[in-house]
Amino acid sequence: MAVKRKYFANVEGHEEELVVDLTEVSPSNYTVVMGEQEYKVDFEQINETIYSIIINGRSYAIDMSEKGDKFEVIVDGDNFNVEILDEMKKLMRMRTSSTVEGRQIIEAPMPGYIWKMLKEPGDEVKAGEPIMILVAMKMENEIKSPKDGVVTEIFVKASEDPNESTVKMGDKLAIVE
Amino acid sequence: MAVKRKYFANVEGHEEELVVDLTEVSPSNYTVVMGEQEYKVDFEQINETIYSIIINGRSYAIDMSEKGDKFEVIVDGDNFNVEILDEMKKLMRMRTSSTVEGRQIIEAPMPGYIWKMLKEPGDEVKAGEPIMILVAMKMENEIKSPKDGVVTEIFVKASEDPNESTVKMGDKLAIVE
Amino acid sequence: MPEIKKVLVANRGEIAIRVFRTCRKMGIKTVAIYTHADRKAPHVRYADEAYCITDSPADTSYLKQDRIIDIAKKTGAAIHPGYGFYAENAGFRRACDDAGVIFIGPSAEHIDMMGSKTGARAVMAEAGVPTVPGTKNPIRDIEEARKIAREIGYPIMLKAVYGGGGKGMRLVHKEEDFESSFRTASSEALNAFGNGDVYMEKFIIEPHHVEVQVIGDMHGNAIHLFDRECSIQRRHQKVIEEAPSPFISEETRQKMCSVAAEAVKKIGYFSAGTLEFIVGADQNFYFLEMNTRLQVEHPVTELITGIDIVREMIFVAEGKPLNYAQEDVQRNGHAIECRIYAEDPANNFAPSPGLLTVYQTPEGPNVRVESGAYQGYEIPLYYDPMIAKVCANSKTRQGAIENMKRILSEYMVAGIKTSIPFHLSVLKNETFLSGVYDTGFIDNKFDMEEMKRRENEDVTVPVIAAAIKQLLSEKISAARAVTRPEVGDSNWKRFGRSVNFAKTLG
Amino acid sequence: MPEIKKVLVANRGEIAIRVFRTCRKMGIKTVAIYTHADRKAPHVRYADEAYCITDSPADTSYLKQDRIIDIAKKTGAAIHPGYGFYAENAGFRRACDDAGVIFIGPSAEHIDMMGSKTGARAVMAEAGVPTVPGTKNPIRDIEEARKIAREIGYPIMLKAVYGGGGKGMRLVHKEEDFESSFRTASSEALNAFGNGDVYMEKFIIEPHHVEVQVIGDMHGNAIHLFDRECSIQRRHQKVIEEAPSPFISEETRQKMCSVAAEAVKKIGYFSAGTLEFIVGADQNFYFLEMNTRLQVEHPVTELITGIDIVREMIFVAEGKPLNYAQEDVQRNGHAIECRIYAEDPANNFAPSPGLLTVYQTPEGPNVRVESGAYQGYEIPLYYDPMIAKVCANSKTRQGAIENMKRILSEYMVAGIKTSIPFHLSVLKNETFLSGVYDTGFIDNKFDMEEMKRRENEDVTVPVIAAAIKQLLSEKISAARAVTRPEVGDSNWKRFGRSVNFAKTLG
Repeated sequence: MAVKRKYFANVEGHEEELVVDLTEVSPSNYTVVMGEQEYKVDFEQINETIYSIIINGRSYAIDMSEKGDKFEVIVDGDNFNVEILDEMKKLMRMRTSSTVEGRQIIEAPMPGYIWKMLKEPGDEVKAGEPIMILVAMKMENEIKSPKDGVVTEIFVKASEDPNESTVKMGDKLAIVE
Repeated sequence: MAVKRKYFANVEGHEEELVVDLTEVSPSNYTVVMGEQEYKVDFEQINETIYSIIINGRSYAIDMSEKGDKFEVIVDGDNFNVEILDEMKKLMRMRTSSTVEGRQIIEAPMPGYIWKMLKEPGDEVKAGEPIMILVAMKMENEIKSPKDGVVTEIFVKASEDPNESTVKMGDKLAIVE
Repeated sequence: MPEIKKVLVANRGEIAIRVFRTCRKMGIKTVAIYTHADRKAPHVRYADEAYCITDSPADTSYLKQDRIIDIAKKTGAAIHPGYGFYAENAGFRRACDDAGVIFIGPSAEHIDMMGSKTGARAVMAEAGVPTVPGTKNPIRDIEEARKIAREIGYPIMLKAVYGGGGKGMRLVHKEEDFESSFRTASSEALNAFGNGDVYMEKFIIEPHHVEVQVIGDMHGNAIHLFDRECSIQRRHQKVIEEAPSPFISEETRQKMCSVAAEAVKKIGYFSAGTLEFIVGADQNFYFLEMNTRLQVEHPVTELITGIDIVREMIFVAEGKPLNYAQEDVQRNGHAIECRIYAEDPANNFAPSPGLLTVYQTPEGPNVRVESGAYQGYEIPLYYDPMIAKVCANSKTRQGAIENMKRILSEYMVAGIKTSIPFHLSVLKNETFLSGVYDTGFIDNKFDMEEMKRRENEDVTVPVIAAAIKQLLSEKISAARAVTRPEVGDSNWKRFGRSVNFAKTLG
Repeated sequence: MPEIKKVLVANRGEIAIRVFRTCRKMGIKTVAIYTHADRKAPHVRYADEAYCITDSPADTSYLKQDRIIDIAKKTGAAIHPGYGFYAENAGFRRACDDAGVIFIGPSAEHIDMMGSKTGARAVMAEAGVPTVPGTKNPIRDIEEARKIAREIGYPIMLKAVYGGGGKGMRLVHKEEDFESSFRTASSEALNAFGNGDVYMEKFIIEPHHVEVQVIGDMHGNAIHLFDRECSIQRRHQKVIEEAPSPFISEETRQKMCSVAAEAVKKIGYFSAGTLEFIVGADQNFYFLEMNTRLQVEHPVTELITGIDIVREMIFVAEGKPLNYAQEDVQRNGHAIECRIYAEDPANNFAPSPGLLTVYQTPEGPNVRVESGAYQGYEIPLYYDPMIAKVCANSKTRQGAIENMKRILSEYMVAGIKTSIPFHLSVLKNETFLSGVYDTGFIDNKFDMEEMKRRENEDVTVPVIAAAIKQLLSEKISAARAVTRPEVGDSNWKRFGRSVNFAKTLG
């Protein structure tokens, strides 16, 4: 029995939401309808992040990482951030998306260690003002406030010893409200 | 608290059994006593089968695969089959090793497919006589009886269609008694 | 001829990728074909387009002439056959012509002409290329035969016309033995095959397999790209090749290469081809056969001449003249190729397909790797066991050998066995190092047992490694046992249960 | 000097491996040093011996002079410094001498001599090498200064002696502007730095960074190995280099290379070194500084000359004469190097360390990769972000560029970002393709936005890929849910529990 799904795709930098009708014909073979077009797709995973995808005869070796419903897809050197939602998730997203505006969670933009802390919880900050300094590969990177506001929480400690203040990419660093 | 073990090592092709006194000093650091010698060992796994091992300053990139208590170890292109037993297992091994002599299980020496069956259960065979033919990479390989006796069981089917008769390395093919 | 804007390679593995590399460099689009079994082969991803030519996983054959030509037609691609499969198949070439698809290779007539060994030798003899002296006619008159034998020069080989399997064959070293050898050979042949006819051929002592790379265009130009030594063979398959041959003299090289280029020009051959010669210990050379395709070992020639042979083949197929005149072709240094097979050299070279759990190809200077594999790839059972070719080059032969040793020492393959240990043994062999080795090398000069013998008999390192691994595995099992819900169960009960579980699986 | 039988490389990453490669080829044993953070770095496994030089993971520094020299002494190894760390450190060189350890590099005197830029220029000027004309003395007499300016030739640059940050600087294009420019510069300097002294220097229009590779021995021989163009720089760091320079004329090359070799001979310099020149649009060249070490970009020189520079350095350190006279050094073709950094070019080249989940280096012809990484390697935070150098060569510059595009297209790296997309953009840039680009290339001729722009705006392929991946992930979660023991639980309860679990972990 063929598995079918209807998805809604949003690509960062593209306004239009795309509707994707997906049918699994057999393991690794799919039919996709987008807009007026139908595509025959042969999809194989090669290793951790590389996929071999043949769409109507065109062969692509793409690099794809998944974070929840978001996918970073690299095709021929071009980078795309794609979000794939089903109807249910789309509805939930619409209901909640307007509430988190004021509170900004700052995440580590790269792995490194927190070398210096410039603000404390309670401090006022302007948009663009540095809150701490993250060092990666001998380079200092200012972690800036995304908005005017107050630093309400800081989740990390600074230290000149990298082992005491290492952060991974995406680690929560601070909250500005 | 340091973890300690006493092991008994047998290397294929070497008569002498070696006694290995192993102490884990810290994660990835060990002290090994064998014979009169003491070795300081730094042991790190690099990927699926490659290990970086530094013994008293000598650096080795070795390839090691584990099958139960048996290890295939490749050091600088040399292949060693090593069995590592603790006292308990050594005792059990001594008790059971003499009973299986007469019954020989034939395993697939390589992956491939069974192209032709030459014997049936009940057939008498001489040592060296082919029981079936396994094809791998276009080459035919005779699967021979290890001894004079009777084929008591055959676990595989032959077929000219590789998909119907594929075997993995180590798959049981037949029993000669 | 129209310009080639897309190329379909009617082949798989490393040679498909090798042709695609030149296309990608030239800005030519590429088309791969594949079987179900080869869906994850790297050539499928390397190409711009890829089409499956089988209907089910049960069919593993690439010999799908109609389908392949149909795909080429639909995609507007020219076809490069690689080697094997449809290379040297005149029927396929004709079918391409009929379908209006450009075939990147020689004409059907030339493929046919070289398809028969005796025909090829006749054509080449006519074009001035020396062939092994002798006569295919049965000996009738002993005096006459003795005279011909004298002209050919001893030793000569007497062979039964209808013979085979060594019967009715006699090696004759000097004239006084001729008559008696002839009589015994003839009588043996009569008894064995019911016919006593015997012919004679020059016997080549310590034969070397040396070949000359040639390429011609459709405008009557033809050049040689020097020679390759291919005498290291196992079961009549080449395993190590080098360019130039370390054995032949400069004079022999000059003669052999120019006679080859001249002959190719004379017969109007176009595209790449190879003339195989047998060369005796006395440096005399004789034409054996001509391969009307790109050879596996073409990279060593590319390394010493700097010429991309596939690129020239594409230009020639477009009807363009060659980019090089003979005087533009310069030799530069020395190159060696080792063919890496998925085989276990310690176990009589048994095939060793399987999953590549580790696959790191060598890097650094003076390396060329052409491989059809990657980490995580499962080498299929159904095709040639060659997974890669590794080439090393340097200014001198000795430098190339040193580089090759360094290069092979960096090649990390786990999950399967490869012929790398075999190559490392050859690279240490004194006869090989001397540069004077013939096609009997593996049988006469190479010690298979030597290869299996260990460099180092000391078992300290493997024992330490295995013991630590055992300790780590025990710790992991212990940790797993603790987190199991059935901690309360006795070990014996649990053991019994897992045995039952295993049985239901079996 | 005794023969070198073992080499310790006082360095890490790709350069340690590159030196080890030559040693392995020469049959010289190798010693690696490493920090706790670098235990799994590939150079540790490549060497025959490896020693940790740090006491704890908190210490990530390789600057452990005493320990390193001690290890070299105990193991009987000579020391090669690579580049960075102890390369160009005269104190380290002296400590080696004192400990009786052979240092594979120049003498302490020559390192010192070239350590100061002004000192180096004085020495080189003395040895007949042109330096940037001008005077470091403050201008006191305007008439006198005007005269000197006329000799130097316009445009000239006026600079505050105690200045910095662009203050007190004036570019003067013609003599009639000299006086007013001098007055404003001087007054600006006085206001900014409390001192109005100003000096002048020739202003080089469209400056090119071209360097000459040299090598000398202890017997008074010194040769050049031609030039390299290194004008593609980002934040004063080279990112792409080529040999030979496509910009300088044959006449300039001849002059620059021979003046460099002559000067090196004159000062008695031995081992490898590089003279950096600034070359104007008018092809006039001026010495800037000399690097007394092996450069990152030495492979392009090796590719066009066929000379292994590390091998020569080892011979020289053994006291042997160079293996080449100047006339033995031939240029052959063209080579380009791209430095691959763990950086995100689309995000202002922010460092991108992390785990290499996929790492496949390019293969095929005309490639040289020197890399210090492997699949499964976690690139440490503490060191230089360069993970590999990739070189391409060919007979022509255009061929080398085409090869490099093909090569970079095969480089598969996942888990981190790399500078590969940046290189691919440069390789398409018209100014780069013309071969006439100066050190202002990235600022003036290269469009960073262009690089971020996509080749293809069509989102069909990424959307299809992501949608199928989403479907597969859903199927996997569904399968997992079914096999869970808590199937009976409501989704809400389960959700609550996993949130609690996450909190206890935090």
